[in-house]
Amino acid sequence: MTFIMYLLLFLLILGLVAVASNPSPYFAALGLVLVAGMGCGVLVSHGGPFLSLILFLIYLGGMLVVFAYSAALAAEPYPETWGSRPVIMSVMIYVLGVLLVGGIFWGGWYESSWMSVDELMEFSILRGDMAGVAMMYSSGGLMLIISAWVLLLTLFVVLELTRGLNRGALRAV
Amino acid sequence: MTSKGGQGDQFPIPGSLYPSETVEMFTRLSRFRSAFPRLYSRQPVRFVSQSKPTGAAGSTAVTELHPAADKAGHGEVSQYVKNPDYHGFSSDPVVDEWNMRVGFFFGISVALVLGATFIHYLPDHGMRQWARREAECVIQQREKEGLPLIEENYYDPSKIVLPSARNE
Amino acid sequence: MLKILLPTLMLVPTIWVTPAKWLWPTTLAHSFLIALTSFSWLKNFSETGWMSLNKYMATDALSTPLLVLTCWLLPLMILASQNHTSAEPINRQRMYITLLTSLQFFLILAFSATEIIMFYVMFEATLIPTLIIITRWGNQTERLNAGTYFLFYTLAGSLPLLVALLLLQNNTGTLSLLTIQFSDPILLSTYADKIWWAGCLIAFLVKMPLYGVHLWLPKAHVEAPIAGSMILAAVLLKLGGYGMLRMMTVLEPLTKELSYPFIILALWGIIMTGSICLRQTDLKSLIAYSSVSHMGLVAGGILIQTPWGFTGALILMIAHGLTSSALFCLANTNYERTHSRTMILARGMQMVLPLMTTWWFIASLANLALPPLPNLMGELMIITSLFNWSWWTIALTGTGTLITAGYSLYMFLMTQRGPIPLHITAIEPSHSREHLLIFLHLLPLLLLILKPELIWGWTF
Amino acid sequence: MNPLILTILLFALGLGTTITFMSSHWLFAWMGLEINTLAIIPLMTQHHHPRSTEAGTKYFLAQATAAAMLLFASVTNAWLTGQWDILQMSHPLPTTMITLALALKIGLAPLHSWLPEVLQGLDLTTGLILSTWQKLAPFALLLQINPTNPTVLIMLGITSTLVGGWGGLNQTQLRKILAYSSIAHLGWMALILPFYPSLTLLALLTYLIMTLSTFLVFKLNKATNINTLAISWSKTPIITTLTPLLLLSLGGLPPLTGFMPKWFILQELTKQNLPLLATFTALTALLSLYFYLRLSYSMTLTMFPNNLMGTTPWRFFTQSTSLPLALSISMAIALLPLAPAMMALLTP
Amino acid sequence: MTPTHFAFSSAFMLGLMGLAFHRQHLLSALLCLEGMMLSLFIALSLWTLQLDSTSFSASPMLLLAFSACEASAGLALLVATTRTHGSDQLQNLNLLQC
Amino acid sequence: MVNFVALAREHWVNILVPMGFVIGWYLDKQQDQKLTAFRNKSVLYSRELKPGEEVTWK
Repeated sequence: MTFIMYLLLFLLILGLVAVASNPSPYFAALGLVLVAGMGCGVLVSHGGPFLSLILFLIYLGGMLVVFAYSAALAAEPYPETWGSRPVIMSVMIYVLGVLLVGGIFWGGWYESSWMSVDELMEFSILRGDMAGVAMMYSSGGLMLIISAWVLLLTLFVVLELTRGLNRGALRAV
Repeated sequence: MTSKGGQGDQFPIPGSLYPSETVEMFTRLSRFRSAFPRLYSRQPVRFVSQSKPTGAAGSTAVTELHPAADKAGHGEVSQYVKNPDYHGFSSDPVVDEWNMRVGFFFGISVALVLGATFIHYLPDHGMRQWARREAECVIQQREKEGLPLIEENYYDPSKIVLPSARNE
Repeated sequence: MLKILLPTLMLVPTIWVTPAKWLWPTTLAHSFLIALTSFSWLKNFSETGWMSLNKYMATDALSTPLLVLTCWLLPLMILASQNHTSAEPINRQRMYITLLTSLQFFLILAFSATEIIMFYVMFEATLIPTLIIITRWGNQTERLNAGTYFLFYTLAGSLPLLVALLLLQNNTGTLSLLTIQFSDPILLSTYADKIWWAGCLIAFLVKMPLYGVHLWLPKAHVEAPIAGSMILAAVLLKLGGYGMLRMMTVLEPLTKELSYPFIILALWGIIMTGSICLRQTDLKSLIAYSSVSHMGLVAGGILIQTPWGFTGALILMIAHGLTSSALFCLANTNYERTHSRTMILARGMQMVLPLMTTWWFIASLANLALPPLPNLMGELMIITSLFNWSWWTIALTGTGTLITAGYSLYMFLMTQRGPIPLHITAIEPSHSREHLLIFLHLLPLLLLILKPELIWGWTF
Repeated sequence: MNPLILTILLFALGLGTTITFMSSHWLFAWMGLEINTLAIIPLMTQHHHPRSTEAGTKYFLAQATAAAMLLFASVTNAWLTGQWDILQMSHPLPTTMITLALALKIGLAPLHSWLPEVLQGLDLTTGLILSTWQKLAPFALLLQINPTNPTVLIMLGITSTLVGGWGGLNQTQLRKILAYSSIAHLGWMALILPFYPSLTLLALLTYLIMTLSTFLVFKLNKATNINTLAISWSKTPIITTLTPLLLLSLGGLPPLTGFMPKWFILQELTKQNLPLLATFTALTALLSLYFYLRLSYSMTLTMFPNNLMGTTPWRFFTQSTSLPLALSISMAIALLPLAPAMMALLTP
Repeated sequence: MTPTHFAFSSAFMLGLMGLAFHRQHLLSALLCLEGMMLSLFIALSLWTLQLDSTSFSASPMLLLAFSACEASAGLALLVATTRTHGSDQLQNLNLLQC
Repeated sequence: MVNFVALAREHWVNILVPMGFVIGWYLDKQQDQKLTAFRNKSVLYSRELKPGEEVTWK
C-alpha cells in the first residue's frame, strides 16, 4: 500500500513536471491526463471514491477532453516533445529542484500518514464525501445558487468572447 | 509603442481630396493653411486700431508665443496715435482714463496717504515709547527716594490674589 | 484676520462677474482697499506679541510686515501685468488675476499660521499658482524647464521638512508657534538629530535660496511674467526667511555648531552671485542673481541667531522685497518696449525715457543700499552682527557690499547711459501706469525711513 | 454588446466584490474574486480588437494565477493550522503567500508588469472599472489578514512607489501613465497597511476619487495619449483648467486632496519611528509628480499652436451627464480641509 | 509535512513555475493553470478526507465548478486571441508593450 | 432713475469685497469674544461685575 502510494504521488509530481516543462501542448495535455489519473488513485486510496469519481468523470472526461481537442487543433509541424533539448533541460531542472526540496523536508515523514483515517468504515456504503455532496444539495443553498450562477455567467462570458462574426472562423494555426 | 486612440483624433488633411500626385504638395501647403483662419479670425478682436493688417499678420504667425508683443512696437501703430492721452491701461480711451483715475486715487490718495496717516497716528507701536518713558520716570523717582532700582518683590505679593483651595 | 482674508476671497467672484470693461479698474481698486485694510495689522500694542488671534491665525511683529507686504504687492502686480495680458481673451485675464489673488490668499494664510504644519501646507500651496503663472504666462519655451526646476527644487527640499516636522510633533506633542518655544528643550545629540536639524532648515534654505541650491531662481525669474517675478522676488523668497526665523527657536542647541557651513556658504554666495551679476548680460537674470546675493546676507543674519541678526534680516527682507520688485517692473517696462532682456541691446534709455531713468536711479541706489534707506539699515545690522561673531566675515560681507554697489551701477549705466542703439529709436513713451507702479514701490520704501520700527520685528 | 448581457456582467461584477466583502471563509472569498475576474473579461474584450483581446488574456492569466495562489495559500493554511477563517490567519507562510497573491491581483510591484499593459488595451470606461472597482475586493482581504511581519508589505510598498514613479517617466500613453500612478498609490497603501489599516482605507478612498475624475476627464476629451491632451483645451476649457489641479492632486501636492493620505501616512510612519522610510517614500512621490507635471504642461500650461477662435477641429457638446465629473473633480481637488471628518469616518 | 502535502505543494509550485517561466503557447499556460487547479482539487479533497469532515466535502466540487468556468473562459480567450493574433504563441501578444 | 438702475446693474459687484470685509470683521469680533471669555471665569482676572454688565461667556 505504501509503495503504491509513493508511486502514485511520484507519478503525480512527474506528471506536473511533464506539463510544466513546456513541451508542445499536445504532450502537456497528456501529462495532465497522467496527473488526473494519479490524482484519482490518490483520492481512492485515501478513502474518497466519490470525489475520485467526480475527478475522473468531470475533470478527465469533461474538461481535459476539451483541452486535448484544443491541443490537437494546434497542429505544429515540429512539436517539441520531451526529447527535445530545452524541454529536457527544464525537466531535469524541475526534477532536481523537486528532489532537492524533498530532501530538505525528508526527515519529518512518517509512514502511518498513508492510512486513511476512517479505516474502519472502509466497507461502509455511506461515505463521508457522499454525505457531503448530499449536504451540498440539501442545505448548501447559497453555494449552489452561486455555483449555478457562475456557470451561467461563464456561458455568457464564453459566448461573448468568441462572438464576432466579422473575424472569420477559427483558424487552424 | 502603439496607441489605441489614434483613430479619429487626426486632423483631417484637406490635401487628401486632390489627385494623388499633388497630394504631397498640398499636404505641405495645408500646414500653412492652418495658420490663416487663425489670423483673420483674430483681427476683429485684437487689432482694432491697426492700419496694416497684412504686415501684422506676418508678425503674429511668427511670434505666436508673444501675444503681447504684437500689440506695441515693431512696425505697429502705437496706442498714442489713436489716443494721445494714453495712460497705458486700456485701448479704450474712456476705460483708460477711468482706470488711471482709479489707480491714482486708490493707490496714492487712499492707500498711501490714508494709510500713512493711519500708521503715523497709530497708538504707540508695541508700547515701546510708553515703556521707555515709564522706565525713566520710575528710575528718576526711585533715585530721588533713594530706593534700589529694582526690588525683589516686583509686584506687591499682598496684591496678588491667589486662588484659594476652595476654588481649586 | 478674517477681515482681510474674506475680502481677498470675495475678490475672486468679483473678478469673474465684473463686466469685462471694468475688470482691471475694479480689481485694482479693491485690492488697494484690501491693502489699506491690512495696515491695521501694524497696530501693535499687545504684551505677548501676538495680535488678531483666532484659532488658526495670528500675527506678531515678525509676520506683520511680511503680511502687509503681501497685501501691498497684489495691486502692484495687477497694475504691472495690465499691458502684457491685454491681448489675451478676457477669461484668461480673469484667470490670471484669480491666480494672483489666490496667491495672496495662500500667502496670508502662510504668514499668519499659528501652526507650523499649516504654515508648511500653505508654503507648498503657493507653489501651484506660481507654477501656473510661470509656465502658462511665461514668454519662452524654457519656461517649462523653469517651472520644473522651481517645483522640484522646492519640493525636494520641503518633503524632508514635512517628515522633520512630524518628528518634532512626535517629540514635543505640539507644533503651535504660540507655545512651542515654551515646550521642553529636546535633547539633541545623535547623528539622526543632526540630520533632522538639516531637514528642518534645508527647505527654507532652498526657498531663500542659499547659494548652491539657487539654480531654480534665475530660471524662474527670467521666464516668469512680470507679476510672477514680482511676487517671487518680493514675497515668496521671504517665505524661506520667515520659516527659518520661526524654526530657529526650536532648533536651539544644535544650531551653534551646525550652522557654520551654511553661514559660510551664504556669505560665499554673496560674493559669487555678485560676481555673476557683474558679467551678466541678461537684465532679469541680473536682478535675480542680485536677489540671491541679498538673500545670502539674510540667511547669514538669521543663522547667526542674534537679535540684531534677526532684525536686520527682517528689515532687509522687506526692503529687498520692495526694491527688487521695483527693479523687475522697470526691467519689464524695458522689455515691453524692446522685446529683449539683453542689456546691450537696450542702452541709452535716458535719451528716450528720461523720467524712467529717475526711477532706475532710485531703484539702483536702493539696491546698493544707499544710506537712509532701510536696505542699508538691514545690511548694516546683519554685517555688524556677523562681524561681532567673527572678524573674518567682514572680508566677505565687505567685498559683497562693494560688488553689490558695482553691479547696481553697472546695471544702471548699461541700461540708461551711453548711446542709444539705432533699432530702438521708435520707442513708446512711458505710461502713467508705469510711473504709478514704480512710485508705489519706491514711496513706501522711502516712507519706511521715517518709521522703521514697523519692520523691526520681535526684538525691540 | 447586448444590454441584457451587459447587465448580467455588471451585476456579476458587483456580486463578486460583494461576496468577497461578506465572506469570512477563504473559499468563499476566492469564489468572489473568481466571479469578479470572469465578469470583467468580456467587458474588456467587448470590441474584439486585437489589443483588447490581448489585454483580456493577460489580465485573465494574471488574475487566475493570483487566485490559484490565494487558494493554495489558504489550503496550505488549512493543512497547517486547520483554519479557514480569514480573520484567524496565524501561520506566517500562508499569510505571506496570500499577501503576495493579493499583490499580484492588485498589481503591486514587483508583481505589477501586467497592469500597464492590460490598462493600455482597454477603453477608458473599463479601465476605470479595472483601476477602481477591481481593487476593492483584494483590498478588503488585505485589510482583514493582519500580517505579523510588516517587512513584506513594506518592501512591496517601497518597490511600488519607486517603480510607479520610475515607470511612468518615459510614457506618452495616458493609460499607461495612469497604471503607473495606480502602482505608486497602491504602494503607499501597502506601506501603511501593517501599521494603520484605516489609513489604507483613506488612501484607497482618495485614490478612487482622484482616479475616477481623471478617467472621466480623459473620457470626456477622448484622450489616450499626451498629444491628444494638448488640444483638449479647445474642447472643454474649464475642465482643462481644472485638470492640472487634479493631476497635481494625484501627485500629492499640499493644498489638494492627494496630500491628505500622504501626510497621514508619513505621520504614522514617523510615529512608528521610521523617519528614514518616510523620507524616502516622500521623495519617491516626486518621481510620479514629474509625469503628472508633464501631463499638465502639455494639457494646459502650454499654448498649443492653435487658437481658440481659429482652427478648432470640433467643439464638443457633451451629451454625457457631467454631474459625476463635477462632483468627483471638486472632491479630488478640495477635500483636504475635511481631513478630520474623513479620518473620523474611516477610523473604527 | 506529510508526503501528500509535499506532493500537492510541489505539484502546485511546478505548475506555477511552468506558467511563469515558459511562455510559448497560450494553451500551455492554460494547461499549467489547469494543473494548478487540479493539484488544488486534490489538496482540498485530501484535507476533507483526512479530517473526515462531512460538511467540507462539497468544497472540492465547488472548486471544480469554478475551475471549469476558469478553464472555459481561458479556452474562449484562446479562441479570441487566435482569431485576432493569428496564432496562440504568447510572444505574439506584444501589442501593448512599452 | 434709469441711469441709477443701469449703474447699479453694472457695478453691483463692487459690493462683494466690502461685504467680505464686514462679514470678516463680524466673525473676528465673535472670535475675540469667544477667546476672551476665559477672563470672566478665571480667578486672576475676575472682578465684580458692574450693574448691568454682561458676561461674555454666556
